[in-house]
Amino acid sequence: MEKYLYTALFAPLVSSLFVALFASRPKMLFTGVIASILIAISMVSSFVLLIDVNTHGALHVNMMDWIVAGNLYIPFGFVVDEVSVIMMVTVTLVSTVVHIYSIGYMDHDKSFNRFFSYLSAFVFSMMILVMSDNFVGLFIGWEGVGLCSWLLIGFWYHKHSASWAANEAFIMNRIADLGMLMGLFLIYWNVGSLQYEEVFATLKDLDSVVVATIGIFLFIGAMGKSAQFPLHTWLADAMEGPTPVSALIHAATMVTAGVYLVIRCGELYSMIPDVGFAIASLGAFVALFAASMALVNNDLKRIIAYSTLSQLGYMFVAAGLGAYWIALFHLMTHAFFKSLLFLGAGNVMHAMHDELNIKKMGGLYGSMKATAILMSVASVALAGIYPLAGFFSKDKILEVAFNEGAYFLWFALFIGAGLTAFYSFRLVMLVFFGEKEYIKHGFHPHEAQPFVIYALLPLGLLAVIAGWFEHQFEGFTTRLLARYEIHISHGIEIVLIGATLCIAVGGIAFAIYKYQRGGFSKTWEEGFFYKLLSNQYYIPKVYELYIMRPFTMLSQFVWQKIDMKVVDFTVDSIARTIYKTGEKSRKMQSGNLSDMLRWMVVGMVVLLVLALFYRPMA
Amino acid sequence: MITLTHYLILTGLLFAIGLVGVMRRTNLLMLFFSTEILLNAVNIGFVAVSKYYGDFTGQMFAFFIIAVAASEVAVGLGLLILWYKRNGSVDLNSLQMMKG
Amino acid sequence: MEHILSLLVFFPAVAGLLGFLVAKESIRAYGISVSVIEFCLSLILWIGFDSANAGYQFVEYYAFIPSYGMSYYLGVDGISLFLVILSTFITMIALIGLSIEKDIKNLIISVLFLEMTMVGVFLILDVIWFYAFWELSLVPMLYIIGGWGGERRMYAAIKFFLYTFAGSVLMLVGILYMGFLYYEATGIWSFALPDWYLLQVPFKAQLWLFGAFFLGFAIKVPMFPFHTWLPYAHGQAPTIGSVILAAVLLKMGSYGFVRFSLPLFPDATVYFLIPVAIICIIMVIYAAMIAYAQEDMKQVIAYSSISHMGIVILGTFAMNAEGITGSIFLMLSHGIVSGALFMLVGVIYDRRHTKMIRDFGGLAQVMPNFATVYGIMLMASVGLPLTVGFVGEFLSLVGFYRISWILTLLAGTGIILGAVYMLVLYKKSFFGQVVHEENRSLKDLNAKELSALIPLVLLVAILGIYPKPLLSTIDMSVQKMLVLMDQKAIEPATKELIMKANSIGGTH
Amino acid sequence: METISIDVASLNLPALLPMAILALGALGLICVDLVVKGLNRSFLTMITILFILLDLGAVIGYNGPSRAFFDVLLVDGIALIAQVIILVASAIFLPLSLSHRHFREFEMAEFYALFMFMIVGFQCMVVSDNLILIFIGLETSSLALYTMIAMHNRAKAFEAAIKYFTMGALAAGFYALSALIFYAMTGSVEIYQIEQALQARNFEPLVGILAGTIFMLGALGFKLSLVPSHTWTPDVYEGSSAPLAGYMSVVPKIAGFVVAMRLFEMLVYSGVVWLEHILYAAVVLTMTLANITALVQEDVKRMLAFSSISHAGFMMAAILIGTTQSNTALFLYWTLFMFTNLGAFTMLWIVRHRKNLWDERYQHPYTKFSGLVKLMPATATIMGIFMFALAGMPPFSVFWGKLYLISAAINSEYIYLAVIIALNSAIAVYYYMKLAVYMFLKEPVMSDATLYATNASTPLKVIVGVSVMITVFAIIFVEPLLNILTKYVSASGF
Repeated sequence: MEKYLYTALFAPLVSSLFVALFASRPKMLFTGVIASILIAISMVSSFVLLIDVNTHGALHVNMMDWIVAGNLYIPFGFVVDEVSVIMMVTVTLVSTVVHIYSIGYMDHDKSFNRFFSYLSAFVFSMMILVMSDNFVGLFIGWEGVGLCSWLLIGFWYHKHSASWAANEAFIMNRIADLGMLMGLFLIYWNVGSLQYEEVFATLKDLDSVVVATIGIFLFIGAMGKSAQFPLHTWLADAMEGPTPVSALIHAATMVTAGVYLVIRCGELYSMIPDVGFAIASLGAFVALFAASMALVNNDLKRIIAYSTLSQLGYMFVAAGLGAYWIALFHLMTHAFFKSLLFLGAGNVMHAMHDELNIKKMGGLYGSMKATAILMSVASVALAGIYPLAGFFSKDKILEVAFNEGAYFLWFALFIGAGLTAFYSFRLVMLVFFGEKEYIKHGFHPHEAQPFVIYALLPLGLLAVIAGWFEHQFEGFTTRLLARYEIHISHGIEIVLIGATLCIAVGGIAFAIYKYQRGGFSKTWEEGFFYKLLSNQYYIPKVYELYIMRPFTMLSQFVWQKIDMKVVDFTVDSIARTIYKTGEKSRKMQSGNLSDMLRWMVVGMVVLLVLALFYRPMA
Repeated sequence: MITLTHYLILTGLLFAIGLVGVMRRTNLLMLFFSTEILLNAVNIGFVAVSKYYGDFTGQMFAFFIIAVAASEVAVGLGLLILWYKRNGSVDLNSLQMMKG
Repeated sequence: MEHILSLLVFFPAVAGLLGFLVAKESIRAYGISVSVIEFCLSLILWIGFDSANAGYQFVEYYAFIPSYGMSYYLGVDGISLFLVILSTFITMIALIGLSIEKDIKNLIISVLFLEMTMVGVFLILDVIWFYAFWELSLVPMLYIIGGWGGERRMYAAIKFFLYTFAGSVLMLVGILYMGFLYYEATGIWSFALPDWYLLQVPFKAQLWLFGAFFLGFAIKVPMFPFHTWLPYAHGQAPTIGSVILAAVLLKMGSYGFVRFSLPLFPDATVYFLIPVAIICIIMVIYAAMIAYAQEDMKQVIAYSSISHMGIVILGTFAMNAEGITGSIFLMLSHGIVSGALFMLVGVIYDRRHTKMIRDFGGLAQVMPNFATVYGIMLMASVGLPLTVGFVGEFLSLVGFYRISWILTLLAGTGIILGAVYMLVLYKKSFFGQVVHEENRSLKDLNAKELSALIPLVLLVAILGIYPKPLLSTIDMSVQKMLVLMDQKAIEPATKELIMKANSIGGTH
Repeated sequence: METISIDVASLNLPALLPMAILALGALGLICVDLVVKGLNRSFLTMITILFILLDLGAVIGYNGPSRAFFDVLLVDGIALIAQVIILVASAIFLPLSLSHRHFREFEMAEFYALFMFMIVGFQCMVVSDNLILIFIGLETSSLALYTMIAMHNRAKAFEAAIKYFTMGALAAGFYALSALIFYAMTGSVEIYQIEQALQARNFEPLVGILAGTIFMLGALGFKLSLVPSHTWTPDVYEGSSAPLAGYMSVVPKIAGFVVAMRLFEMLVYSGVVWLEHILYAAVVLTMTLANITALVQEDVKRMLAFSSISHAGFMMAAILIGTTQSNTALFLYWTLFMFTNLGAFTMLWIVRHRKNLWDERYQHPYTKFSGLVKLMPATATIMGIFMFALAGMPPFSVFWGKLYLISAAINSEYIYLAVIIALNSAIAVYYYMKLAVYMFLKEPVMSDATLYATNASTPLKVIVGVSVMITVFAIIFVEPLLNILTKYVSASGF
């Protein structure tokens, strides 16, 4: 089975390196095709591994040593177990679709080849992330996806906003990475190893404070990658990247790496329920917080991005409350329908010549039926309507929250579900139905190429059916992950499901009702809440005003005032003082013979005086 | 009674006079005289001390000093003449080409 | 293999002397040939090196002034081996990428002499000779900066020279005092480092001696607040000077810490551990901030060097194998990466005759290969895993975490700030539209530049993915040194700290 | 009258032989010159060198008792070393007369005779601990030297000679007074007897002893150019020809050091703490002030003058420390310094041009050397080596002397002194480097390389070659030199 493992892992790398050879050349179709094929091979291998793990259990290989120093031993080791194989399948599946889709989407881009190189490199990094058998290996992938995210967000580097967003994403992630590194250091110095197996085996012997600290540090890492508050601003800005990138990286895979980390460290987090609860609370907060921002945004991609953020919050609630398999389940289903949503949005953008303002769209259903249907399906799934995928996974999370007695969290998520339904359909309505605003702006929308639509079909299918495998999924993953027992009675469960469904349907209905009549009136937009939400709670502004600018000013100050005017000046003035003393002492050398003789005599006299009055002790 | 102390005081006084001369005189010739006074002051002292100890070393030293003083004068005057021939002055303030 | 170390040290110097006779037209080829041969010699050294042996190998000993304990004593161990290879490698690369035409003969001869001093510093085990090579390295560098530098080259060259010289004269006093202590303790004069290793220095003397050595090393590294010569030197030096300065000369200082301060004065090292660590953290953060504020591309990299050297020193003072091995590895990686970055700045400077960031912008469109190589080096510089930059930084920080988590956290902000200034630099220079017409017609990397840069790129990747051969060799010698430090320690607190730093468990 | 009968054997005349050889040589040369007109300078130079070599042979060959000639002569280890240094230095400085251009003084036999007399004077200073003989030696050498300076026959040479002469006369007065004080207190002019007598009276009255010491310090301070009696040095060096300036920076000082060593070590060793402190101050002041003033000089020769003051300060430090190692360090340092300084001054001699093309006043302003490496790379490199060697840059000659000296300071717990010496070398490196900066880093002001070689001749080139070899490969000589020096220094009880 090892060869499947290596195939799954390295096919994307081969793809990336191969395509990179043509990176600076003009578009060559075969690069996209070959990349897609290689990623597909990786996907097939992943499925083979899935079956294999199901029958034979986990697979663990140690490829080679990496860092060996002192007591520290870090190999390139890979593990394919119930969790990682699910991630692998999800990642490769979505990646394959996105690769194929991109052949169409990037058709006219002059950096077509480069795009595929980066995209495949991302898949490779992601595979490393999920397959590694130790924390540092995970960190390689972690940083690798960060790099690829940087490259891909800033793919159109001639755009200022794109490169700015890329840097923002990278730097914010770095902040979190530092937390993660600290966690790794702490683990190392307490366990002496960074292998998952050894770490989890030793955890129970450790001081609970240490475990909690490790948990917090690792979660800080997760917060960056999964864009949790307050490190969330990069995600919305990351929408500057090409849409396939948003679909793959910023919806389906990379941003869920944080959730994956928490799930992977389930054994650790289950020892520290308090930290877990804090994670869940933050998750619930973000779920609501992000959803609220999605309500008013007019940017097609940003709405979906906020939705992603909100869903990540759901995942963290589940993971924080110890329902790891449920978090993973939602992660997977979300990957399917959210990437579908993004890719559909990509189609819309293409049709609208990269216009993103949904207020300028409307009535696109007429010209792009397939896309409209796919996106509607994805939205329904996202809203959590039975029997689509989102229903099964999201409802489970609400149940978990209720089950844990965290009614407040449950309530937040409950409201969030309603908001989700509303904004999803606000988007659908504004884009595909209602007035054809685009005509005013002179757009001529057209449906995407057929193969692009076909490529989306598997995702559409999965968005519908993925939830049906809930029990198989539970059975499979809980072989490794902790089981989660739901204690609440069946009746209450039914009531809860009903309530959730109601609010979701209510949200949808309200959106349809409202936007068929042209939406809210303009006066709304003057309101405080609207402004607050549309300005993202002014958080980016705060960051700019109170972090970036002061940092820039402080840097300037440190350089020009401290380094130049104090440190360097001191050094120079020492030298200058010595030199000036030289100029002064030079006056002694007047060249006048009388002065010279006087110096001699004065010297004698001074010494004589000293001889009389200066009596040092021996 | 003139004792050794008196001679030594004389030596000291003469030496001081010489020193003042060395410091104050700007005429090179007078300057040389001052240095001669210095040496001769010491001579007096040597001879007196020599007498006091009944030891000839001091007197020998005095003779040598006289000899050295003589040659000094010879060299000094030679230099002085050279300078005078070139500059027409024996003022030591004219010796200020080099400084700094 | 008997005299390979002497050969390594003096081959470039002899070649430099003979270089006077080579015609100007072919001096470039001559310089490259010599440096390639020298590099091959250093590789042969590596091949012949027994990586299972932690002690000194290929030892050459010749008592030079026996009555005063001075000897010609060469030896190589895991700590110095790769620094030697780094020196020869970087010299070779720098000469390959050399684009200066003016007085090239003098330049190449100077570089060859410089190579002798660099290799000498790393190979010599007699402290007086170490000092000699250490000081001598200043002279060719003075000439290189002052002779081929920018507008304020005199100021920069003189500042560099005087500053480092002033630092090292006090080190000389320290060396001689140490020799005296050795004489007092044993009745024999010796300036051989292995002899000194055996000497337990009284605590109080350790403190003073540590201070004296510290000054010499700290100025060279350069550590805050002794760093201000560096931006001038880099800002004004020609590319080859910056490359060698950043890649190798700075490493002399950090090498000095590993070679001298730690094993000779373990108690003082522990005593001064926290103050030094705080200086390191200041370096990391302070230099990173200044780098962010720079307008000159070369200055950014110059300050980033200071920032990275902060981590190197921090790792050195971690007092455990992880940290010290990591810091030595980081020296190597910083050598490769900063050398490459300076070379890249040189590439653009050759074309545009400016280093100001505002004069660039959109370079990625006109010079994609250049942008790619730059990007790779940038990622290595910010310590991306699987590049050479990560391994050393990670190990250094891991190591120091055992000493203090809060200081490690603060030092870790370097990885954030590093990303900030590097990415901002990259964005400003390479991204966006081409706003200056002059930039539109820039040529991408030519064959010469590629032949210098590609080896660096390959090394960045290879050593990032498979650092083990280096690490295990370094680690062997470092562990031996740690055992020695533990044995020599006088204060119980020192022993305790070394014990703690090298054991697992009980960290908060 | 009682007949004075002296056993000739007890006079131990061979001890006088070295001095006699040169004195006779000098007289002979004058006589020959009277008879034969127009002797070529090469003949004069070579014959003088031969006499010096004979003298050297007599010095080295002497193996009689250390006391001789009414116990006036004291041929001990340091006397031997000092004489060898003096003679070797004289022998290698003298051929500088054979420059390409002809200078009047080198055509005259008197110059060579004076030269030999001067050497006799120096030898008298070092082979005696009798204050009279030292005085005579001092004056003989000084008077000869004044004359030789003046023979350069330039206005500046006269000025230099007069300045030197006048201050020398004052210093002679100080010397005589000091000798008088010691004589008055002890009834003796032999240093070892003075020591015994002082110890017998337990160093009382201290003020008297201090007064004597002070005037001696003034007198020797002039010779050794200690602050504040150093003011003549730069002017005299500037006014003299380069060979003589170089010579003055080495030989008179070594003679002075030996005397200072004999005198002050006796006092310091006897626990006159006051003197130790005063010497300490003088040493620090001399090094520092000279170094700092050297920083701002515009002329290389003046800079070298100040640098030689500062080097003398280092040497005084050795005397202050007063251990065998430090005294050995003094001789080692001076030997190595001698060759380097010889090289440096020879270089100045070579580049000397008839007219002051670069500056109205200075012959060797820094600007003269601008961009020399582009015109004459070898000359520039060699000059650079000499400069870095003088700066104490390893592995060149002076470094080993400095190393040994600092080590001596440390070994005697003079840590601060060691640090001050070290810091001073750091300051000093600036002005040495300044010349290197001019030569290597600046653009040339003249394009004609021949301007810089108008005075070059084969002998000069040979001398430079020898000194550069010795400077660069000094490390090879250090060990044997150190052994010999240590042996002789410790044998004479220092």
